[in-house]
Amino acid sequence: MDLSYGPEYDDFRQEVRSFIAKHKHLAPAQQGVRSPRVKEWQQLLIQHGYAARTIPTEYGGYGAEPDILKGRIIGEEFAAGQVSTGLSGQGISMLVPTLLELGSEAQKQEFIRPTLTGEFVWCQGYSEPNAGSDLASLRTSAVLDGDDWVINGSKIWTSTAHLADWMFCLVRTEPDAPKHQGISFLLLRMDTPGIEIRPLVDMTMQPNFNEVFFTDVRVPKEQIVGHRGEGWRVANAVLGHERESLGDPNASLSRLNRLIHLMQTETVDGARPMDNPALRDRLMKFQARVMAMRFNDLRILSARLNGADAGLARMITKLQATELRHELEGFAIDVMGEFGLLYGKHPHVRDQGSWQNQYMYFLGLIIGGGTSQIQKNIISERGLGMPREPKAIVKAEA
Amino acid sequence: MDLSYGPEYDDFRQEVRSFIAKHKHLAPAQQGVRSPRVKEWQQLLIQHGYAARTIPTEYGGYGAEPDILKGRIIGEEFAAGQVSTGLSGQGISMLVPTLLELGSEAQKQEFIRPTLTGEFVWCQGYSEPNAGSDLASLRTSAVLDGDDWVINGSKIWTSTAHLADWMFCLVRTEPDAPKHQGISFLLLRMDTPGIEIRPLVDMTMQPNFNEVFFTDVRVPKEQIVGHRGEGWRVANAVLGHERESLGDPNASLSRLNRLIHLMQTETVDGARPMDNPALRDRLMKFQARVMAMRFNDLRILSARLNGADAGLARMITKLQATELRHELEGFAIDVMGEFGLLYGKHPHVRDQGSWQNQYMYFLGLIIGGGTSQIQKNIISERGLGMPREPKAIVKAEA
Amino acid sequence: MEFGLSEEQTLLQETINRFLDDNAKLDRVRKYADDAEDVGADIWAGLAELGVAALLVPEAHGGIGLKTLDAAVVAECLGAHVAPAPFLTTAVLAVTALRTAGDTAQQAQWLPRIADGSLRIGAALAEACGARGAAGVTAANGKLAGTSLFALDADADMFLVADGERRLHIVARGAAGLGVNPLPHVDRTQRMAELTFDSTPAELLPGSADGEACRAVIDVGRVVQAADTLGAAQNMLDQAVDYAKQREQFNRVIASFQAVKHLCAEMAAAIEPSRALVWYAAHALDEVPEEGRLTACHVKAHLAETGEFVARTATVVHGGMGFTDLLGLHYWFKRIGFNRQTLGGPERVREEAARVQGFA
Amino acid sequence: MEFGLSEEQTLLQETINRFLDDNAKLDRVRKYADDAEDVGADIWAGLAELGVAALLVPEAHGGIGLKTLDAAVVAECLGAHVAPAPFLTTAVLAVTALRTAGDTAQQAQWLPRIADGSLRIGAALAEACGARGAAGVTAANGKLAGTSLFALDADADMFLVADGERRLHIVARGAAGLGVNPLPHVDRTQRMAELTFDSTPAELLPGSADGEACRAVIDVGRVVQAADTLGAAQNMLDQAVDYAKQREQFNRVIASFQAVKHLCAEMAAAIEPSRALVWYAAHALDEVPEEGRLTACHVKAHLAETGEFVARTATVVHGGMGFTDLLGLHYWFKRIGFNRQTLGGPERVREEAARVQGFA
Repeated sequence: MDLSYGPEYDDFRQEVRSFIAKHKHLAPAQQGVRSPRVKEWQQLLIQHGYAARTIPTEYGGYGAEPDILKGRIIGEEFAAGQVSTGLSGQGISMLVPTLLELGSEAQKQEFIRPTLTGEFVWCQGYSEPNAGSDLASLRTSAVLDGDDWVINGSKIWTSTAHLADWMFCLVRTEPDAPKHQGISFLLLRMDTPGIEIRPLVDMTMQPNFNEVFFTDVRVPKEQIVGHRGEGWRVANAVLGHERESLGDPNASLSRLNRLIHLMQTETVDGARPMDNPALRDRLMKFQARVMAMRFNDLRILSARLNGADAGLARMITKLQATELRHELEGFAIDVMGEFGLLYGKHPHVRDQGSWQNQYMYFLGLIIGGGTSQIQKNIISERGLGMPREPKAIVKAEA
Repeated sequence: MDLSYGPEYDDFRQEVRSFIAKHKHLAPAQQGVRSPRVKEWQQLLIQHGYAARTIPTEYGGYGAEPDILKGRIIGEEFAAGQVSTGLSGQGISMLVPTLLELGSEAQKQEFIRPTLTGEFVWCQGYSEPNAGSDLASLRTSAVLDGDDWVINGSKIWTSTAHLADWMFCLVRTEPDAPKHQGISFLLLRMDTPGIEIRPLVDMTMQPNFNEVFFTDVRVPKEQIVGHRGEGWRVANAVLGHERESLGDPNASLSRLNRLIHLMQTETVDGARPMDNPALRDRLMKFQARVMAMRFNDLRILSARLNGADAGLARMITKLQATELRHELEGFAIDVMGEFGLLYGKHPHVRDQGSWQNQYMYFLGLIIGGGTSQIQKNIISERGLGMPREPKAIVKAEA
Repeated sequence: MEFGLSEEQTLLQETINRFLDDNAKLDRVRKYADDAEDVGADIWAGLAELGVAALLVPEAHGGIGLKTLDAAVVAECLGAHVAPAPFLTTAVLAVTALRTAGDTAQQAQWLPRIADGSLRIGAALAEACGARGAAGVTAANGKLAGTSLFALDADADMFLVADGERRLHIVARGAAGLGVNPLPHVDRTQRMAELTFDSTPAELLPGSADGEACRAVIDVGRVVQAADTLGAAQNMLDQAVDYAKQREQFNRVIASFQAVKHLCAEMAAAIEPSRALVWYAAHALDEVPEEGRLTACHVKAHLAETGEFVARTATVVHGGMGFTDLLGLHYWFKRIGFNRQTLGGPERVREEAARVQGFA
Repeated sequence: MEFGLSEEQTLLQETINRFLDDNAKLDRVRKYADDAEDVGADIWAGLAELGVAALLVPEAHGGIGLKTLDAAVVAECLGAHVAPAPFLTTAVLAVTALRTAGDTAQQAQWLPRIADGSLRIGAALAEACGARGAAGVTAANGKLAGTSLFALDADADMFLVADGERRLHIVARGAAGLGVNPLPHVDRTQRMAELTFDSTPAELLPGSADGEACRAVIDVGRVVQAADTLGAAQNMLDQAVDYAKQREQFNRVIASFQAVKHLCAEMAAAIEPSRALVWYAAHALDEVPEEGRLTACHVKAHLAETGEFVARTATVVHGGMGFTDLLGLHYWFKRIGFNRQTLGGPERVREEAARVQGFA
């Protein structure tokens, strides 16, 4: 057990700190993907290797060797300094790694650099209204007509569709192939005629997501990544990464600490919630769970550093972390009572209504990105080696 | 809403009370099925209609019309007076109703009266080591050879096998029929050659159950109830009754009250457990659950009085009541700390170790008589109308 | 012996449900929630016509003179429909306060107007269920001063207000020095406001001097609110089962997956005993007074827990569709959440339950 | 950066597990539990030969001088095998007490004998974790009086005893006025006794005067006991998964039913973060002292909850077979139950965790 990062990394951390101290004034306060200030900041970060760190220089990155600890140190220090880590989003986190692994040289040249600089903003088109947990049953079709794919169908849960220049998406191109083998991975411009975007309001009452409808949308045939029918494999090259990112234990810790603050400052009948032993007991249970998830995360990190797979410790993360956050946010509402119900703009609203917002949003995350039910299937089958359900005698598909 | 039983029943309750007051001194203190005192008491109860109340007089019963409230009043008053309600056991609770419904006249004549008087003690032979939740897959076979069934195989969970004169059991008589249609319901004497009984110790470390092994056990062919292959139907005529009896909410209430007493009398660091707000909060949760189950039970009673089916209220009883009891007993152990661990004979042991014993025993009941998993299948399918799992493509049976 | 609803109560239930099926469809509830149209007044007028406003008002004052269990029946219907209606406040809390603590003149003045649906009285009782920070109301010489946070029914014509001694007062909306500041919160089907008082004239309900009337009002409110949660929870389960029977994934309706079935079974198993507890608690308030307060506390806390479990689980069964606004499932989710926190959260009412029994 | 076990620790784990696989098979544990054969002494001798008794003893006193995390590794192996062994008491609690509070002579006298496996010291600390009724020990002039309930390791040669001021004493089993009354309890793999003192000569550990040493001993004990629970829970999950893969019902192995799979997944999901917490809490006691007490409390409470959940769920997965004595699954169930209550139950240690942070 050694929780220090070692002298080389201590030096690196100092470098990061100096950079932040020196340039903090240039950092954008808000995330808006189109703001020039955000783009300039992103350029500066890439220059210094704090963004696009491991992307080859030929595609616009910094070209460093992958180093998990350095990546983590950057994350830690920027978080500590409350400074933006530059552009994020599905283009950078998902498409770029996908292209690096499976894109053609032309695609890499064309798409990676403008994605890194924020010139191309992307959205992801995977889920469909009837293809959620069973993503591979997606029905949006693309038919080759001359030099174009012609797309019809719809996508849902496309979070940044209304802001995006481009979409990377999965479409069914081989209707007669087995369902996982009939899918292709296409890139398309969001201003292509025939695309309609409708905001999708969720229970938080915010349009965090969109639906996207395709009517005879024509896309040049070379805008496919990988071969026809290989889309499932292409998409899965980076799917796992998304699932893990849902369970950041440091975010849970900072929420817990905020809750502790609330319990020490609010009063009910003249006493602080912290003075209520039943609430205190619940708080302590949460603190132990948050701790356990933090150390579980260190265990995963450690495994990655050793090039090993953390196995079950990794597989249970999404399930446990989203449920923990949902319950923790709900507990805070209990602590505040009616104050916890307030939502919207009003001086009485605590913490901008974030407890209610996150209580609901994390229920969404329990469901999204592989529901807890699907997670438990994965844990039991891949983690514990239990058999898949026997193939059912299914009715013929409608 | 009317929780009174009405004047007719108030009178009846008075009668029962007078009987108890007058005869209490004759009641046996212990349950031993072979004790003459128990048998005499049983006779007295039958005479006055407090046992075998609705069994026709021609078979040795009291011959009253079925009256649910009177039955309940008898139960309530005998419990309040802490007086034995006479013989119980699977012969009286399961076999007698079965014979009345589906036995031949000869079988009724032969078996009911001696069962009611305690001359015949019965055990039940349904479950097998490989047929638990999937009872219909039982393998113990009976082959007709001349005038006898010849039985081979084994049974498990036969609670009174070591005390019983007779067993009623399910055996496979039609090996080629579909599994539910290949079973017959036989009656056999426990002293028949070829029967071996082995006590089955459970986690409470008591031999509450037995295993029974059959090697070429010969049973006269007329000792079948119903026809060949009808055994599943015969057995299910009374199975439902057993499941409901596992969830007596009044027993939970009396355990809860005992626990309250403990919380007010034990001390830890000079304070009573009741003075610990975290424990008190847990107690209050249990109290609400016990209340809810008691009123749920009244709702079921009320439906039965109206000849209606209480539906979901009835179906959830076994699941909820056994889990509640298990958790309640476990909570009492938490309240007592190390005192709660003590088990066996010692002056320090609280309540004869019943908290540990029931904590484990009710875990057994969660599993037995239809595990919680099977209960949830039943609730969702029969109660909520959700479809059965699609038939699986199964491998050929070994 | 009859544990359950009478024929009249079943009929009442059917009548109210039929009315709400027609008049409080989700699209109308949405309009109310979005402040697009005041369907609330319309629904309340219709309910009043059916006698809902008059339910607990004595016949002598133009009411029907029914009991808490009847009110629970109505609340269950309202919760099932997430219907906006000042039933809890006007028809239950205010009527109970006037019946218990109002003098003859006050009863004669207000009860008939409540019964005919022309008077809405909100309820500012939050401080009697746990006063936050410096909030609280003091009364002297017929005037109120201070603040009451979280008054229920921001749109009422008058307010029932508990002061720091748990005495009850009636304040007209137009009274001098009264501020009514609506509070934005998650459940848009029930409106809440902060009330501020500055030498605000108020009429004391004289029978409330010892605080017991206030407690009795809260008891009834907790039971009726628990019934509202029960209705909402049952409806969420029904929606989840229906959705699961239609939704297909992996070439099967998801209702055929054991994981989904078991979630639904667990919801049913939580709801059924809760229903019996709601019925009994309502019955006890009128007929078994020695158990009334205890069961009122328990039903409030227990339904808060049942409700939270069902709200979450039914949403999960719906998958992504439960998270969106498309089906509007969140209206039920939020109603249950609202009922959990108002009139005393679960830890608080459990502690009160312990206190009632001398355990704390 | 390395969060996890070192190569040496993995090797230690393998060595202990191999030894226990051979020497603490369930049939031998049963003999111990049934008082049929003293396999306990035999197992402990073997473990001592492997250095387990000497693990935390400083090298200067003939020990190996390892740390809490190494002890946690061993405890996990012992829990996994439900092995009877006075590891927690002798090798952890007594050694920690002597190291922390013993003077040089005491250390020299006892530590080498612990290290070579020839001395077993039980631990009477229950009153320092919650004194029941009138139980408790007073010390004056080198003599103890009173009662200590629930001493761990009834078979020890000496006892570490906390008095009412949390000072620590060593009492020889043969000491005048000492009564050792074995207490029958559920977990037959760990023996417990009531100790009575009547002017019983005892040797004070001089460094324990301010009670802090006693607290430090309990901290280590809680962490090591949590590791024992972790091992037992992991083993129950392993047994459940193996059993489910073999057991057939409805023509399928039950491991293919979603309900059974999800129960197993939930157990794994509870165990994995618990393991990380055990490792960290053990590490923190030695290396992050400012967090040591807090994480010791949390790991004790959290593993109590994880353990209870897994013990119950793994039994349910086994169906009736889990309830019988045939597979002996209940030995693990009861070991987890024992660990939950001794050295402080979950509510108590959570309250201590709050107190450490100034929250209570």
